[in-house]
Amino acid sequence: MSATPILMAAAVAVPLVAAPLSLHRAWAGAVALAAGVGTTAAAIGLVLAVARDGAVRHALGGWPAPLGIVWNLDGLAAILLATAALVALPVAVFATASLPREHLGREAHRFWPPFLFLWAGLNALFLSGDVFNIYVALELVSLAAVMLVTLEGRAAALAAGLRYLLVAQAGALTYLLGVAFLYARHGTLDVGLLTAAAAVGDMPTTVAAVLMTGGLFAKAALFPLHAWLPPAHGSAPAPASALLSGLVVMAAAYVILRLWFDVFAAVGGAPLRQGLGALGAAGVIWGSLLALSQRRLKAVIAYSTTAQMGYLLLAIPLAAPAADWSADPWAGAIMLAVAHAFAKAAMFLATGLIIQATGQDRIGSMRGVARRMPVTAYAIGVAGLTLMGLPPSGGFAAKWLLLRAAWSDGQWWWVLVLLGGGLLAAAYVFRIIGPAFSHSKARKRQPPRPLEWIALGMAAASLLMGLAAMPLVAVLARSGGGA
Amino acid sequence: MMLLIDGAVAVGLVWMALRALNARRLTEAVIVFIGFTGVMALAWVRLRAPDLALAEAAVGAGVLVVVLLDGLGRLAHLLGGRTPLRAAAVVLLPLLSLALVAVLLRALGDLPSAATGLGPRVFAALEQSGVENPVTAVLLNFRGFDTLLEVFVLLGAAVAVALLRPLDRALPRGAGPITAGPPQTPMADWYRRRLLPVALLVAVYLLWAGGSAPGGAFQAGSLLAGVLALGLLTGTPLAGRPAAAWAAAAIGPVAFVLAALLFAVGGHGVLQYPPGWAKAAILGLESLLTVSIAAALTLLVIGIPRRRRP
Amino acid sequence: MTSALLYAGAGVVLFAVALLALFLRRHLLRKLMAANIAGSGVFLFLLGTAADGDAPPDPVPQAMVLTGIVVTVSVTAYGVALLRRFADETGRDTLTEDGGGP
Amino acid sequence: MIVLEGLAALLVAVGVAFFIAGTVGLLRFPDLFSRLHALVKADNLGMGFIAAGLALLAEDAGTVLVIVAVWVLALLASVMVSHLVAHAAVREGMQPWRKKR
Repeated sequence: MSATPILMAAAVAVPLVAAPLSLHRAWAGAVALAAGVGTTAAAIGLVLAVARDGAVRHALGGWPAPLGIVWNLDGLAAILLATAALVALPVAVFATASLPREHLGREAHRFWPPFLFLWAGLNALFLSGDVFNIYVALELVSLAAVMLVTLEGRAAALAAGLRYLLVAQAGALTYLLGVAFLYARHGTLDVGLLTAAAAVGDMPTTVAAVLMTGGLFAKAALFPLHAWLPPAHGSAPAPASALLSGLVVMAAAYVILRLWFDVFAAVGGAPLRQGLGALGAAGVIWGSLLALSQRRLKAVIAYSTTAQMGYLLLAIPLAAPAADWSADPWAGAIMLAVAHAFAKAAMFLATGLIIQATGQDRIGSMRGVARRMPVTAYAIGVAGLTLMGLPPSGGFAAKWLLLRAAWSDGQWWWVLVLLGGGLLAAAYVFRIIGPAFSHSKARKRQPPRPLEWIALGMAAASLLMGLAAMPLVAVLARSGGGA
Repeated sequence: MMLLIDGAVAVGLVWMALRALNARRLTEAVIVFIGFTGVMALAWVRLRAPDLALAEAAVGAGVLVVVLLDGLGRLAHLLGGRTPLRAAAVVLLPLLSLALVAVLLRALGDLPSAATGLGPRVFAALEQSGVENPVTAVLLNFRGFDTLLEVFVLLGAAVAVALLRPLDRALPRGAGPITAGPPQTPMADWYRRRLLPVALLVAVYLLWAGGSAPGGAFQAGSLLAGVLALGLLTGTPLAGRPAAAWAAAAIGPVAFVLAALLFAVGGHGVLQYPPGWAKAAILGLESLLTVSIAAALTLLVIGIPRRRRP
Repeated sequence: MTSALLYAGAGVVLFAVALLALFLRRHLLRKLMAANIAGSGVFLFLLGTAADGDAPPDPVPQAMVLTGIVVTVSVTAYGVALLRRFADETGRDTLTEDGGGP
Repeated sequence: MIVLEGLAALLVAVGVAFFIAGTVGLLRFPDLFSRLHALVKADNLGMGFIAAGLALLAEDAGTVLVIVAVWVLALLASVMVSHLVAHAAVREGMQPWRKKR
C-alpha cells in the first residue's frame, strides 16, 4: 500500500524530469523512450494497485483536503493513466522511426520535449483531485499541444497553433472564473469536499458549473467550439496528431465527466443536463457530416474526433445522481473515450504512413493501398470498426452500455443519436477505406514494416477493449464516489 | 474616503481596458495596456496583496511589456491601420457579453458576505510550514504541487519559444555569448559595473525576505529577468553557452520535482518536507527557483531569432 | 458594498469585455492582449470575493493569482513569439479566413 | 504634527505639479529628444518631491531609507532607459527637431 504514492509521484516526476533533459539533441530519443518505459511501468503498477486495494487518496505535502491538494487515484484515474501510457509509448516508438523521414528531417529531436511535457501534464491531470490544480495541469497540456501542432513551422501549422492557443486561453480563463465562483461560495477547491458542498445548487454554483463546462468545451473542441481542432490536428505531424486527437481532447472531456459526476451531480435540473446531451448529440451529427464532406484524409479523421467526443456528453443526461463510475452510462462514456484513443491514434499513424508513401494527403492517395500496404489498410479498417461501433470493437461495447442505459431510462432519443452516429461514421470510414481496395498504378515508397505493425497493434488494442470490457468495468467499480 | 479611491481605481481599470482593446492604432493599444498593468499593480496593493503587486509589476508590467513591445517592433512593418470589425458580430456579441456581465454580477451578489475562505486554516498551520509569510507558505508547502506544475509551464513556454526556431537553423550548440541588443553603448559597461550588482542585491533581498515579508522566488526571479533583459538590450554580452542558460532554466523545476519524489521515497508523503527541514528545504528550493525563473523569463524575452532576410 | 467587491465587479466586467474583444478583434496581438486582460479580470474577481473586511487577507487566493499571473504571462509570451514567427512566415498579422470567432 | 502633515502635503502637491508638467511636455513637444527631456527631468524632480513628502510622514528611519532607495533606483533606471531610447533613435537616423527659419 505505501508504494502507491511513490508510483503516483513517479508517473508525474519521470516525464517532468525527462522533458528538459530531452532538449539535448543527442540524448533526446534515448531519454524520451527510457522515461516512456518508466512511466508506463508506473501506470500499469497503479492500475494493479487500484484493482487490488481500491481507490487511494494521497494528500500532497501531508496537508489534508481543504488546505492541501489531494491526489485521487480511483479506478477511472488508473484506467486513464494506463490509456495515456499505452497510447504514448507506441507513438513514441513510431515517432523515433517515422519523424526523421517526414518534413522535420534532421530536426526530428524537437518532438521529444513537447511529448514529455504533454505526458506529464496528462498524468498530473488524471491524478489531481483539486479544481485549481486541474487548471494548471490543463495549461501544461494545452501548451504542449500547441507546441506539437506548430512543430513543423509551416504557415498553416502556425496559424492553426495560434488559433488553438487563443481558444485554449479563453477556455482556461472561463474555467478559472468558474473555479473562483466555487471557491468564493464554498471556500474549498477539493473535488470531494465540493461534491458535498455544491449539493445546495444555488445560483453561484450553477453559474460556476456553466462557466467551467463552457471553458472545457473550448479545450475539448466540443460542438459548437470545435472550429479550431481540424486545422490544428490536420497540420501536425502524424505521431503528434495521434497524441492530440487520442489523448489531449479526451483529457478535457474527462474533466467535464469528472465534474458532472462528482461536483455538479446535484446541480442544475434536468433541462441543463438534457441541454448538455443535446450539444453532444449535435456535435456527433455535425462532426460526422463535416467529416463526410472533407477531401483531405487527416481532415476527415480530425472531424471524426469532434464527432466521437460528442458521445461522451450523452452520459450526463443518462446518469442517475447516486450512480458510481461502473454504472452503465459512465462506464460506456469512459470505455468509448479509451477505445477512441487507441483507434484514433492508430488511424492517424496509418494515414501518416500513407501520406509518406504517396506524398499527398488527398483521399485519392488511398487508391491501391490494400495491395501495396496491406497491414496499414487493415489498421485503418480495424480502427474504423471502433468508430462505427460495430461488434466486437471497444466502440461497440461502449455504445451498447450507453444504449442500454438510454433504453432502460426511457430516453429513447439518445438511442437514435447513437445509431445515427454509427451510420454516419460508417459512411465516412468507408469513404476512406473504399478506394484502398481499388487498383492503382501509383508508385508507392514502402514504409518500414514495423511502423505498420505499430499502427495495427494500436487498432487491435481498441478491438481488445470490446472483448475485455468486463475487467475494465470491474476496475471502474473500484472508484466509489469521489469522496 | 477609501471607497472613493477604490472606486476610482476600479473604474480606471475598466476604462483603460476598454481603451486598450478598442484603441484606433495598435501602438496606442499597447501603450495603454502598459498603463493597465501598472494600475493592476496598484489594485493589488489596495486589495492588501503586496506579493501580487510585486509580481504584477515585475512579471506583468515588466517582462510581458518587453515581449509585447518587442513583438510590436517586429510587426511594425505589418501595421495595418484600424482593423475593421466583422459587421454581423459587432451587434450580436456585445449584447451577449452584456448579458454575461449581468448574470455574473447577479451571482456575485448571491455570494455569502462572510468570506468562507481557507485563511484561518492557513494561519493555524503556519508555524509548521517553515516560513512566516503565509503566501509563501501556501505556494511552497500547502499547495506546493501547483507551484511545481507552474514552474514547468514557465519552462515549457521557454522551450516552446526556442522550438519556434526555423527548421533550417538548428538550435545553436557552439559557444557564443547571448546578446540581443545593439552593439555596445557607452552606458553598457557603466551599467554592468554599477546597476547590475545593485539589482542582484535587491533580488537576493527579495528572495530572502520572501520567508517573512512580501517577496519570494517569483518576484526575485522576475526582477533578475528584467535586469538581464535590460543588460542584453544594452548590448552587454551575457557570457556562457546557450546550454548553460537552459541548464539554469531547468535546475529549479527539476530539483523541485526530484525533492518531491525523494520525500516520498524517504517514507514521508509526496512533497512532504521532513519535519524540521521545511525552512531549509524551502529556502534552498526557492533560491534554485529564482535562478530558473530568471533564466526562463530571459529566454522568453530574448525570444526567437528572426528568419534570415532571404 | 465593501471596496473589495468593487474590484470583484470590475473583474467581472473586465473578463466579459476582454473575452468579447478576444473574439471580435482581428489583429492577433490585440487578441493576445485581450486574453491577458481577461486573466487580470478573473484574478481581480478571485481576490475581490476573498477579502473579508479588515481580517487578514486569505493567502490561498493570493497564491492562486500568483500562479495564474505567471502561467498567463508565460503563455502570452509564447503567443507573441508564435505570432512573430507567423508574421515572418506569411507577412500577415491576422488570420485571413478569420471569419467571426476563432 | 499638523505642520508636518501640511508640509508633506505641500511637497507632494509640488511633485504632482512637476509630473503634470512632464506629461504636458510629452504631449506638446515636437520630437522624441525634447519629449525625453520633459519626461526624465520633470518626472524625476516630481518623484523627488513626492519622495520627500512621504519621507516626512514615515514612522521610522527604515522606511525613510527605503523611500530614498526607491527614488535613487528610479533615477538610475530612467537615466538608463532614456539613454537607450535616445541611442536607438540616433542609430535609426532620427534628426533632432530644428525651428524652420
